Amino acid sequence: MDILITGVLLGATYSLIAMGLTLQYGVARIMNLANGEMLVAGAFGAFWVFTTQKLSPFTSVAFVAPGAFVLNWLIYRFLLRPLVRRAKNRGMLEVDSILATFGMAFAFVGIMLLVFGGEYFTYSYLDEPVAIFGSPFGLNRVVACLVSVALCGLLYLGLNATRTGMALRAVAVDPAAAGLVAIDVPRMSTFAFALGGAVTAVGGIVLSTFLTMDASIGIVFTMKALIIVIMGGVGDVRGAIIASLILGLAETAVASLIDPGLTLAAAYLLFLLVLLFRPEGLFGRRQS
Amino acid sequence: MTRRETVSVAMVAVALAILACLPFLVDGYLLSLAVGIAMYTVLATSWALFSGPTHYISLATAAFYGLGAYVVAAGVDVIPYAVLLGLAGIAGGVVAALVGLATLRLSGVYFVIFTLGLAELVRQIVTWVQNNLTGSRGMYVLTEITERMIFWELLALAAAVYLIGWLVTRSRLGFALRIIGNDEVVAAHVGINSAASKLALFVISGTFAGTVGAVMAPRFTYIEPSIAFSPELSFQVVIMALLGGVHRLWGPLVGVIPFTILWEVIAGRFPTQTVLLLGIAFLLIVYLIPNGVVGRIESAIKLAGRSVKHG
Amino acid sequence: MNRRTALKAVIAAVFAGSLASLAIGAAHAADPIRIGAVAPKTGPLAAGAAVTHWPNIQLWAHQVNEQGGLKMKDGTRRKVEIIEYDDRTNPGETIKAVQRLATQDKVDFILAPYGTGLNLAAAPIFAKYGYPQITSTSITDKTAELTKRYPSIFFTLGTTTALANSVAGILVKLHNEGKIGNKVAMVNVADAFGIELAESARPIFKDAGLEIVFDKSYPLGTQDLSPIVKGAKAANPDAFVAWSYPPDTFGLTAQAKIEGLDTKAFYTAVATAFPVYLAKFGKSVNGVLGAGGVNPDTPAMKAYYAAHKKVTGKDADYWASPVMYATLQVLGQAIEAVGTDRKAVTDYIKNATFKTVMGPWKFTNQSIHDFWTVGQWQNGTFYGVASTGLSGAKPVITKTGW
Amino acid sequence: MAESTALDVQGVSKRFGGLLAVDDLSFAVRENEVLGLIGPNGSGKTTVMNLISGLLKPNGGEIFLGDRKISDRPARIIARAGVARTFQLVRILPSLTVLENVIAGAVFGHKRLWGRAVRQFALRQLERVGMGHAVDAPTASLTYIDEKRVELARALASDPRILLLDEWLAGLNPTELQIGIDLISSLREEGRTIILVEHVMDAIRSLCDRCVVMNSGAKIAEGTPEQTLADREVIRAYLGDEHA
Amino acid sequence: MLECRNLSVSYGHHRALDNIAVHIAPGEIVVILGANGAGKSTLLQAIAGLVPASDGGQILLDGKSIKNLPPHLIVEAGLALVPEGRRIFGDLTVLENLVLGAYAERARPTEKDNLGRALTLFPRLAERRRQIARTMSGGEQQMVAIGRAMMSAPSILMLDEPSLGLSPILCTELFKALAEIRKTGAGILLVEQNARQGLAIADRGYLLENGRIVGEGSAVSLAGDPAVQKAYLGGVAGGTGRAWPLTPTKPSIAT
Repeated sequence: MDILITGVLLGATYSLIAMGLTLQYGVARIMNLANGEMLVAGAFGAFWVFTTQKLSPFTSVAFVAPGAFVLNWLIYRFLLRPLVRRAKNRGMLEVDSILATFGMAFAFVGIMLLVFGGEYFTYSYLDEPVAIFGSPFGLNRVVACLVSVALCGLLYLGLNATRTGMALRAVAVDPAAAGLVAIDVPRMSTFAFALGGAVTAVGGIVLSTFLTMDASIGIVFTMKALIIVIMGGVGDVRGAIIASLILGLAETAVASLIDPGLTLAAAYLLFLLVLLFRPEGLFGRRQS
Repeated sequence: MTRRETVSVAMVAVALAILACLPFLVDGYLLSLAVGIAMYTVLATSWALFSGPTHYISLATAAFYGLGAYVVAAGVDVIPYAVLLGLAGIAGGVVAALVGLATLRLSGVYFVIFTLGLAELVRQIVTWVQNNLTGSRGMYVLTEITERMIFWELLALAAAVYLIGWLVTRSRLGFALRIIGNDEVVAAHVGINSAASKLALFVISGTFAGTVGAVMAPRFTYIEPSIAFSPELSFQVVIMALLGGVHRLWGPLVGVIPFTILWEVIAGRFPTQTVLLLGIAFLLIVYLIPNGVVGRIESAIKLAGRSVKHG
Repeated sequence: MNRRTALKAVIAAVFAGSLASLAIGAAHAADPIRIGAVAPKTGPLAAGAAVTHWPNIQLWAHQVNEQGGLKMKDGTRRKVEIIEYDDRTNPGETIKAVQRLATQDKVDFILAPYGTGLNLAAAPIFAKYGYPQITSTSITDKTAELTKRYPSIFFTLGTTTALANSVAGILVKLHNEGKIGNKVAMVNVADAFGIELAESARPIFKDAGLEIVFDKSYPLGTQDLSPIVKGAKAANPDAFVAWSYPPDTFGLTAQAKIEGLDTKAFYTAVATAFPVYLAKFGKSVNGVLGAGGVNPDTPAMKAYYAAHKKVTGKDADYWASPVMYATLQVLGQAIEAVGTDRKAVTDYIKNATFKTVMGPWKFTNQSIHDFWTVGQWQNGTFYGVASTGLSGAKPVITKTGW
Repeated sequence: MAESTALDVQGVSKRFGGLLAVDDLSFAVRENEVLGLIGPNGSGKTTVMNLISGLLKPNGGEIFLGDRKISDRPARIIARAGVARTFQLVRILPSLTVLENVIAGAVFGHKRLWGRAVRQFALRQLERVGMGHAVDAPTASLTYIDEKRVELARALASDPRILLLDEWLAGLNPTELQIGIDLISSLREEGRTIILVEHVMDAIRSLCDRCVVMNSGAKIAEGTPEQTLADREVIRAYLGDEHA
Repeated sequence: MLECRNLSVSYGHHRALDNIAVHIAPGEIVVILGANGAGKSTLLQAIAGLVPASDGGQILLDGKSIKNLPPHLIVEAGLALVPEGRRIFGDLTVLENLVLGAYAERARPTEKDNLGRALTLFPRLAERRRQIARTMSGGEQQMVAIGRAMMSAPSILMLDEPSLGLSPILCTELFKALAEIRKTGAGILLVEQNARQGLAIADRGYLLENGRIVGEGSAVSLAGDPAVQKAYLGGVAGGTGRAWPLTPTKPSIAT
């Protein structure tokens, strides 16, 4: 039972890391290697609010979310759209966006270093036990799980029950055809990228309540997010959520039952196994 | 061999001979710069042997490299260094074979991300073994090997990469890989064993990366997992190769040299803003040199040819 | 020329220009003493360096220059100029940067890099060009072999064996006093330093009569440490020892609080001595044991902490910060005594006694053998409670809940 | 036995998820025969081609090439045994030249040439399909119909015993169609066995010795074109009344 | 009313379309005939905004220029394209595909009516509205593509080889459906290799060759023209074993 709850809590953490990238990669088709930096920036927003303004870190959503949205909008509009335009096919765009966002990741680390400094930022918030079925769990992790559920639910509903969501999915499936049904594809892609960035930054806020971060740590989150997105199947929100949960449960089970030293190895092994048996990810579609 | 080929081979041999004299002329900083260039040349060229024709972007270089370094670190006190170099190459090749068997059927981005995770996986396993089984107390590589010798070893490896690359391009294997890179379904339907062909090249590039890791290990004295398996290395190799161009054997080289120098200039001139400027420089490269240096050179040659014709 | 080509031309010009200047190097008048510094500003070790490394360089240079510079033998004063490079936590970069400082910038001295791995990677270069390398953040058990190999390397922070020994000593002492039982839960981060410490500790703990009831490692970068803490708690230990790195030191402590892992002795290694540890956990850290420690009550130490806060705007930590500062003092005093001849400075460091913030320092076999090994948070300060021969240790207290 | 069996499909089934694309299908192709595989869209014709060429593996049943079972072999082995094909959606190798595209067919498969020989052989195939003028052209400059011709030349370059043509004649105008039909007949005259999937009735009538008609994955008729195209069920499911 | 004047398209140095003039009135079916590579698809793509048209020419929809607008605005203006290869959203359901067809502002008020009409026209789609589109057969996907285009309430519907790869029975059904659509008042511009059936339902036709209009006339007169018969309607058997001609036989028609 403990393993189950701990695993779900960790899975929720992972889904917060990966949800934004699912939108950015699934719809806007940008494999954003600077995604982790956006998360760290969001986390820093929360840290700043908490330590200097003495407010709940969650109040930072008020400026982090719109800020990240606008920033990512601009990034896509001015830095990535030229790449989308010049790419002759999806493969070229993939290579170009890997290269460009890798450069961006460097630049972001540099900027954050300037703005935030290089130290660890960590603080205690909701750092108290809450009992679930008699076992103590960190309240901040439980809250993170709830936020994650809410966020995933909203995204899922938004994508499946609204006209805009349907348009986003159409762009994900076939951008050229989407233009033929009056969908403004560049605008939708930009929107998806910006929304993904905002979701990632909000994830950063939530994670900062229990993870220690510094300006250089973004790459760690990017790697995890990439693995989850790929494991779930590109562009599928459900897949990303399931993959997060599987990873969370597997890591916790291995840590509790076998050896904590093998948790990450087990996670990568699992990733490999999934790809071996479903090369297109859990919910992915085979490219024809 | 045609006449032209004979000439090129001779030119390469002469160039290598001249480069081999380099350590007698320069020392210290410039030599360490040369070591960096030589290292990335071997890594990027052997990477491009596999990834150029097949379009499989492998981010696993660090896994093989780190493994090679660890082979040396583990055995440096008991096994002769030369043997270790061979063992490291074999280790890289064997792991590449295992990984290749499992993953080379993955397409596009799935392969990219898996290889990215691979360095992490190998690192986790190596660390766990180190922690639980060998019980070693840190990995020291204390040898008498100087930077000069490292440079020569790398140069020899570079010669080997070019030789193998040249042989592959002329062979059926090279042609098969180009077809695979275009369309694997067609490849299968003209009778190509895609898996074996890709595996062969992946193993070659893994072997080289492992050997390079072993060559570089004495330079670091102390091997840590986070350093031996740094993902940054994998990315840099990919970027330099793509920057140069992967469709020519010499392509990665013309990427490695300007890139190393540019990064060096930035690191030297702007020490407090290194990372920011590296990122910006990087973006400029991606936007301004979309087809790689080779693409630039070739279009320049074409342009020159045209103006000669017209003039 | 259109805009695009113009832009490219500008870039090319900048590139060529900087390349030229790189080759020529900076060969201007050597009025100030030029000192190179290579350490991570980015990468995995950057956050640690931002706490213990860079601020002390800033502080020391500020203090030296404010008083007009170092007072040379001939009575003149020479200011110091620091040339910084970011090695991005990449040993290849460290090596290149040290080479560049030595042969291109031709600096007078180079400060030791940050961390064990990067220091050892650079050691052959320091030795080759005869630069003294006074390390402050490298801990190794190979001190004897390394100092023999590299005649200008100096170690000041201690050895893994000594750290493990002291922890065992404290636990045994508490056990003998009847304050705790002898069951120890031990975890370590599966990275070089953590592995080494755990490896040293196992036989030492055993010999000391302590029973290790839980012994697990976890990978660097583990995001959820609760299975570890749950496992440790289930073993029902009397003491908890974690050979941990900064992010997991915070994570383990937070998790122990949540899980109610209330051992009377609770030890986490690196970063326990960081001010941010106190800031994060507040009063509940009282009684937590950690690596390092200082004697903060000496006047020199008090002045150091005040100055650190004033000049850098941040609090110094209670382990490596003052040690790092002390190595700078050693370098400064050696230069004042014998000038900028590197050979002479190295020899001087080997033989002289220095007055540092850590107390008097005298190197034997290029190492400082008296150092703090274990500290403990007591009423908002991290006091040294065990050392290898230093005076001023506070008595250890037992932890009474979170 | 005057006519031996070149290819024998025995009770083959293929399932995609819940969809049964090919349902217990059996037919045989004789040496040097042109067999038409026809049927409504989605009836499983292309899937059958994919099963024969080894792109897909059947869930049940077996396929024999002569006496050799090929249904459990990978595509490359089947290709080496002398089966070549074209694709419904043309698959040209974009970064290779036209000639290299054709050479690709002659190096690794049934025919294994290398060096000068392969070049000359490939040139002959290109000339045969009327592409002799575009040997060194980049593939990007090809029109759709040229791509089809290059693809056929690539298939011919392996000197196949059995040639699978998947709607190779689709999208041709009448003039082009006639030439295409002539070309296919000349291939048969060389002794090759050909299976074609087509919707173009003129081509089926003039080329095929026999037809197999599929609907919903199953065979609904088999026989000469005249017989099958007059079959009531074929008319109902495939041709519509106007063509009857 | 769609009208193109002096429309040209170049790919690099290659001029794919050269001074094309075509027009389609509401309720009219116009077929474009031509050999492969003549530029038929390029013409539709240029009108739909998928490839840029060169300077100088004009594309007018009801008098307003739609030249080189982004594709989504052209749909908004009332022009829908069923592209070659269908390009439906394979991972979405049939219903979602259709509803997305009405994403244009102009189509939203009449979305319900149009959906009803599309489902009446293609009853098969009504049966399978929850099915994931990619799992349907080629002909059914073609219906989805046409239905989706109709959902945008276009004044002009363009179809690029809709009968390609369809079985004879589906072809017949398709052309019946086009005749039905015409009755709603939409103009239809059809590129069709199946010239016989194309001309059978068309009012007028254009002949396109090497990027130029080389002939134009009523469907009846084109169908009766011997050159058109020879080049596009077949029936003239060629000899065997001759070399493949580089260009198809030229039809010449006075207009």
